[in-house]
Amino acid sequence: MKTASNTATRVNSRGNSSEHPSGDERFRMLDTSLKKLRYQPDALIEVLHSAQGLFGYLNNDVLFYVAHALKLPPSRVYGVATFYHFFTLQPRGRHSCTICMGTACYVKGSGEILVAMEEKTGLKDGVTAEDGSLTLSTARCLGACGIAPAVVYDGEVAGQQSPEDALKKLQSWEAEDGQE
Amino acid sequence: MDKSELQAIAGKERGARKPVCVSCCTAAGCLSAGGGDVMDSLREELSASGASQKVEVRAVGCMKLCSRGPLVRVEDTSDGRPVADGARLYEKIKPSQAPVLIRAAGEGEAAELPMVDLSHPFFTRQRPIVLENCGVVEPERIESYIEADGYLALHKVLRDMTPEEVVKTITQSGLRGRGGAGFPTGIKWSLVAKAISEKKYIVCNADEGDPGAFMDRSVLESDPHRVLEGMAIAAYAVGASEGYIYIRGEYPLAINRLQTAIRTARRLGLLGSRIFEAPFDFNVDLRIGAGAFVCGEETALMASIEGRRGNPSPRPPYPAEHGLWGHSTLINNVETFANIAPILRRGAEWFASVGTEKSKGTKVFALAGKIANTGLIEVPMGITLREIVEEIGGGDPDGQVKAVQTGGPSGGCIPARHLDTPVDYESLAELGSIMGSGGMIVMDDSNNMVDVARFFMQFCMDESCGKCLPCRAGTVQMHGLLEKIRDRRATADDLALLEELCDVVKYTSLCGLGQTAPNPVLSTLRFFRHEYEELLQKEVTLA
Amino acid sequence: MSPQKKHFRPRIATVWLAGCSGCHMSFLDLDEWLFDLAEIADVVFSPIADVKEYPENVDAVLVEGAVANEDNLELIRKVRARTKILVAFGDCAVTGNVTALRNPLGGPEVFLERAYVQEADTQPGIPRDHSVVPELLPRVLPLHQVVKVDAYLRGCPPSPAAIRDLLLSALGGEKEKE
Amino acid sequence: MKVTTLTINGELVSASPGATVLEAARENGIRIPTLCALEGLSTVGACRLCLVEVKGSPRLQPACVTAADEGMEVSTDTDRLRRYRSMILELLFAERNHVCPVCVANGHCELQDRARQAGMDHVRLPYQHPDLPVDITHARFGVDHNRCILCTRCIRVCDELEGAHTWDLAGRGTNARVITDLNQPWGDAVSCTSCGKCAEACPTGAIFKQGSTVGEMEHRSDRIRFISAARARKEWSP
Repeated sequence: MKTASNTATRVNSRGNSSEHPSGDERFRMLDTSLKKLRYQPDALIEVLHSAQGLFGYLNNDVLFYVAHALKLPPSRVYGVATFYHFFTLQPRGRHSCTICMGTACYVKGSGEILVAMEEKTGLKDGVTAEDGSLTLSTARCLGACGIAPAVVYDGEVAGQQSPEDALKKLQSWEAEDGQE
Repeated sequence: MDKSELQAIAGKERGARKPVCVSCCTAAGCLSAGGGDVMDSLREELSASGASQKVEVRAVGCMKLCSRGPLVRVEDTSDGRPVADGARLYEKIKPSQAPVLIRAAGEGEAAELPMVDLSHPFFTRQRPIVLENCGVVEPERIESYIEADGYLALHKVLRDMTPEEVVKTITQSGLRGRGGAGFPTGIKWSLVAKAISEKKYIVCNADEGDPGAFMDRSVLESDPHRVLEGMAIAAYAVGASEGYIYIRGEYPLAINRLQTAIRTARRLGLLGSRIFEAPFDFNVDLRIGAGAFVCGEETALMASIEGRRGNPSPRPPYPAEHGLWGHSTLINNVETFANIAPILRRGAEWFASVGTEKSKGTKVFALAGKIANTGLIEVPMGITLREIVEEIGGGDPDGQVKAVQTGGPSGGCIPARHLDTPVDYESLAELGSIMGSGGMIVMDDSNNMVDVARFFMQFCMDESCGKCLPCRAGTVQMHGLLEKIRDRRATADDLALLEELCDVVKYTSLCGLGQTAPNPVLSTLRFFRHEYEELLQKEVTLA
Repeated sequence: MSPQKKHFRPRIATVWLAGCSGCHMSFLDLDEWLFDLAEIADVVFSPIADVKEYPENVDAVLVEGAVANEDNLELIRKVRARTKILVAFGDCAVTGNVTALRNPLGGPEVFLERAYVQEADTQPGIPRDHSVVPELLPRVLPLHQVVKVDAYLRGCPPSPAAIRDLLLSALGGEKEKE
Repeated sequence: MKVTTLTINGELVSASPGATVLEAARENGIRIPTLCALEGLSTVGACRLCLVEVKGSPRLQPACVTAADEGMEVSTDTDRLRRYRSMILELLFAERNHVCPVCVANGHCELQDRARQAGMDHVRLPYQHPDLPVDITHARFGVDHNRCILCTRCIRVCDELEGAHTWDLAGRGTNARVITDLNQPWGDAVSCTSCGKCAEACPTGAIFKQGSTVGEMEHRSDRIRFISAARARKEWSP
């Protein structure tokens, strides 16, 4: 934790566009976003969007970096990052299964899909498996109500899903990963 | 940019049209059913077939009957035929069917593919104003919007009207906010117009958060310029020069299309400085939400635009006095802004002639749930729920319609026996529901109302920001009691406690989320109390 | 127990569930007033009296402690069925208090494991004979989550004066009804 | 500017110009219960205990943020308000693990005081019993999340008076927690100046001085008002 703070401070003291001591290129790309947003503290959410796009998730190192760059207190950056569902402070799994819990999907049985997946994987909504294989999550509404219930597997929307469909998909991922 | 240039763009666009137009829906509903591949195949097939002199393929927005997507419409206007005569709507199209479609289109024949009956009430009972361009114009091409009279209203306003006249027109039209509460739009505008503020802002609330609602998304994906034009007119009317569209991060396609729309409008001088050579500047920026339902509440939304946690603040002060960064701010939702250009183009009287005494115009609904025709509909205010559910929606294919839910987690369940209620703000409120932003979910016998109430309560509990105690802790307790009732562990005392909590949370919460969170419970208790009572136990059962 | 006299003589009881007995200590701190109490009422059941079975027709009972195990549960239900006025006596009975501190930490197995296995000096092993160690409930509950409670006496422990005042008003109320 | 005249509980009272309903009531010796409000800090209207009825307004208004307007008719102590306040307190007690007999602030706790004043003798709602941590990594202070009511006084005092902004709120809804810096142990929070204002401002035993045992933590929240007046108005009156 303290190292994170120190690295970020050092970066800042040498100017915003310098390289991050970790040598991670992505910080340079984050600098580009920061510059585009003119280091405005108001743009915190936009910056976090870019950071998550680059790093996949927001770890403390990144959050400190953002706080220093925008001259914001770290606690405020953390507070904002944890307020919004879209931001994640943990790395995501190799595969993702997002079950739509919009009303249209729920009345057509998406709740049962979630229960089946939770029982099978032992994961809860929003949790990533310890081995990093899968992130199970729910969405408030994908707007795909016409094909309810909808499930997003690795970014692909599938309609008219049943618990069996979801479990089958899970098996196919396990088989895939087993081969690798 | 002046009017002649605008007309020149429209003329050029019209001149380039081909006699036969194949339109493929590229809104999210059809894309998630494979519409993107259909679009690509149609384009490839067209260039391979050599029919491009006669046939064109257009990537349009939502064609409304989402449950039958991907949808492709073919309109044949060769030999001067009116569009309506030669229109065919094909459903559930696969990429492999592109050759058949293109060949048939070229030969002016119907393809032997499943077709939707365009004379079905689903289409004929609709009254498109907001959705007039939806499924018609190409959302990624500003020229297509201009061809459909786009930006004419903005021109008229800037050249021929004073800001006061614009506000007056909107007031006279009787338009009320389409975000849910139905506050008169003209009054809201006049408050901001009158406010003394160094700077003013226009905010478009596109944080469509109700689960089961996709009206705003469809409008933004299908006709984004309409919203920009409405915002620009509003900016002129109230004296603002900057605007923000706060849009859900879950809508990447709508974000993308808005970005394109802003870029192209700026390039043509329809946004920026001295628009239409008038002393009027207006710029729009996007702010991407990050997944918080409460940000639909206007004070929370502003906090989020300012880069803070989306916590609501007590009102007053209202945004009209003390909005973004302390400046006077006008906030309307997508559908409200989408109504502005047609009102100014066609007049307040024309708009006021549609709808009822107190609810003018139309309302867009996302019709979903246990119903045959799922999709996007726009209907005149005053239409009955029965007409929507049974005629437009085609009823419940599997069971008996039991209730219609409107207003999402802030709304209520209206039982089947009240289906003859007209759809207007007051009538829905009398039944303990609200118009809401436009989600309409049909439920049947297989849906237990206690569980429906629990579902919405879970939503409110997950989305509570945590700032005020009654909402933060009250939703948790109400959810627990609903679970207890559903699981047959509750007694009559628990039900009484639930009702007391509903009262407390409704009247003591800080913002609309908490104040309306008990609504799904109260409305199901009002109409389906027996479903609760059937589950109650005489003795205390420990978990 | 003396047979019922002609004039009304209230039958009172005190019960000790999951608590530290501090509330009973406070009760005993009423000292000589206890003689006065004996003048006006019969104490028909109490941890300080050797009565095995909770009797029928009790007018008022002070229940100390929360409901933490099956024995507590069985007893409190019996107490409720046989008593007119049930008083939640002290913070454990009213809120769960210190006895409920286990609730946030998980189910009973966690504590049994800790107490009888990890911390055991000799012969580690969880006693499964519930006649020896009663089966723990999943959560410790305040009385009113289990049975109807008529009056609440807060305090850890409630002061002797508060106990006396409550008893007098409860007994007075019953007397008036006669 | 002249004084404002309004009616509170049927009595005509006068209030300083610009006063809120809460200030107007206090100036006239009328008690309105509060938890999140603290003199010297900004107001947030979050705890909802100070809701009052204002004639002509369909909604209840939080006295702490509502301006006392000329001619206003306010009721602060109706049956309905008492019922709501009692339930709000029950909700607070059921939300986390408030075990008064073993709390450092026992006897000096605003939550406990409000409950006693409201005559709340038991909590009808099931206790949630969340599993929450206690952080005693700071050399002089500790924070026990079991006792936190999320009033955000610590956050405001740290930001507005000390200027360090060590505290903020993380998460949301029932999962919201006060945090220091990046939700790290308080002792590791580099922004903290160890000034102790948060401990003085805390209404319960959530933030406490290390070494205090049951009932020993007395908050001096009047110091917050003192510092605020000194900073803003150069007035050093106790």
